[in-house]
Amino acid sequence: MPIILAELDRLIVKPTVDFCELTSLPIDIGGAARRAVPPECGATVTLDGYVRQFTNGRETLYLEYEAYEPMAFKEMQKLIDHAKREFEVSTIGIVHRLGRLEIGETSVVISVAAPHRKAAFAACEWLITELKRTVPIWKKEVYADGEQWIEGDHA
Amino acid sequence: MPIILAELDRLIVKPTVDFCELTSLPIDIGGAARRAVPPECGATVTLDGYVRQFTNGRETLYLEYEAYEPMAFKEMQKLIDHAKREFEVSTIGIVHRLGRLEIGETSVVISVAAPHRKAAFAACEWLITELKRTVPIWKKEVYADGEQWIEGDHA
Amino acid sequence: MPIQVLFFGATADAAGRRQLNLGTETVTLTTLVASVIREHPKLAQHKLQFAINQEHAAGDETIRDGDEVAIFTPVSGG
Amino acid sequence: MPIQVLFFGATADAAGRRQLNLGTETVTLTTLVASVIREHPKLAQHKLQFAINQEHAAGDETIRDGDEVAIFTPVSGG
Repeated sequence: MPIILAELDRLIVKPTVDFCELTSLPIDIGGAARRAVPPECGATVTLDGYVRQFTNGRETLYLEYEAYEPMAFKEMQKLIDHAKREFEVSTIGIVHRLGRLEIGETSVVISVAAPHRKAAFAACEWLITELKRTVPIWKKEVYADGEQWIEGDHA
Repeated sequence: MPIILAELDRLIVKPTVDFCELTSLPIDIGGAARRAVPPECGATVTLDGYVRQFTNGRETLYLEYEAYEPMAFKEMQKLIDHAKREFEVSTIGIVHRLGRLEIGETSVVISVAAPHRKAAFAACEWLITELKRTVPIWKKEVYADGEQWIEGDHA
Repeated sequence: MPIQVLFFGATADAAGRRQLNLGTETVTLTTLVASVIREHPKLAQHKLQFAINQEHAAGDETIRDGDEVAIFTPVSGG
Repeated sequence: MPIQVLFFGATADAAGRRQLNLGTETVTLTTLVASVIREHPKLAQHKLQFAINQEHAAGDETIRDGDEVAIFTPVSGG
């Protein structure tokens, strides 16, 4: 997220509003969705992923997420850079929760603002698919009778 | 949004969480997105449309939305019913703002919760496209030097 | 009961009114619209769409007493 | 500087540790991983992926002193 402060002898401030975050606090979805609304935009598409109570009929009590944090940041930033080259979108925000999450709590929010909604839908869907493939974060499901690290994307 | 209260002699409460609303108050996007998270779901996709500052280079000062309210409700409900037949989604919420809206304020929120995100993305995009085509709501753009009712979807 | 005609947005501005009550005579939608436009000629400057009893009108339906007819421009919500 | 090896989630449980420092000798990723698995055989029960200096490893890269190697299972975030 480079901020170009000066170009030639004129001060040009380019506010870059993309963001990626890892947090152990509850995620404010609406806040993430509205954090960046560029004046030329008309639509934001937000993907909000959360803890399922049942997976294949088995009840999950809670989840734990762990990240390789510095690499996760780099990978999220790569996804943002790639999406901004591939899709006509203005602003992208990714927030991923870490630590213990209760049923129904949000684990990930990806918001994409674009002048036209079609690009926002396409970019948001691409971003969540790639995040689940490349960003080094792991999920442990805790059941009444045990626990299991999930290996790979089974969502 | 029928609520089946009794079936045979057993009381069965089927909480139907779909919703459609017209409101002259600011929309809480996060609230709309999280209003219904069925236990079997894993993802909610939310479309958040808002007032553009510039359209074709012309600056909008504010917007006014007007609805044929009873028909708008019926049409939104039809969209929800149709989407739930066509896509594998669990819960749909549509909220549309009416009255005067300032730049950047949210005019419409459509949230779709689904067990799998692909269906949520597809249904949400279909719903906003159809809403802009069929639901009787009209937008007036107010400029520094005049105003204009927008006729048809130019988004 | 009369036939109630409703206007919204651009058509309310063009007609200078939001509502109009017509007689109870059974008419076709085409006849009704033509008569409304004759009375409010600015409506002719707009592409018009119609609803009968809160349903989009598909063709030249028959309007009966007590029906609610809405005349509006293509919608622009969202 | 030693070569630092990091474990996460399932591999941290299998190795019984989150970090390991190896000598500074230049090795290939394959050789390094084989030696780590020899020491922590439970790792062999998992599909393993690797990162070198916080980049996904594509093939059999060479690891030098000061490098950071991560050993993990396929990711499951989102």
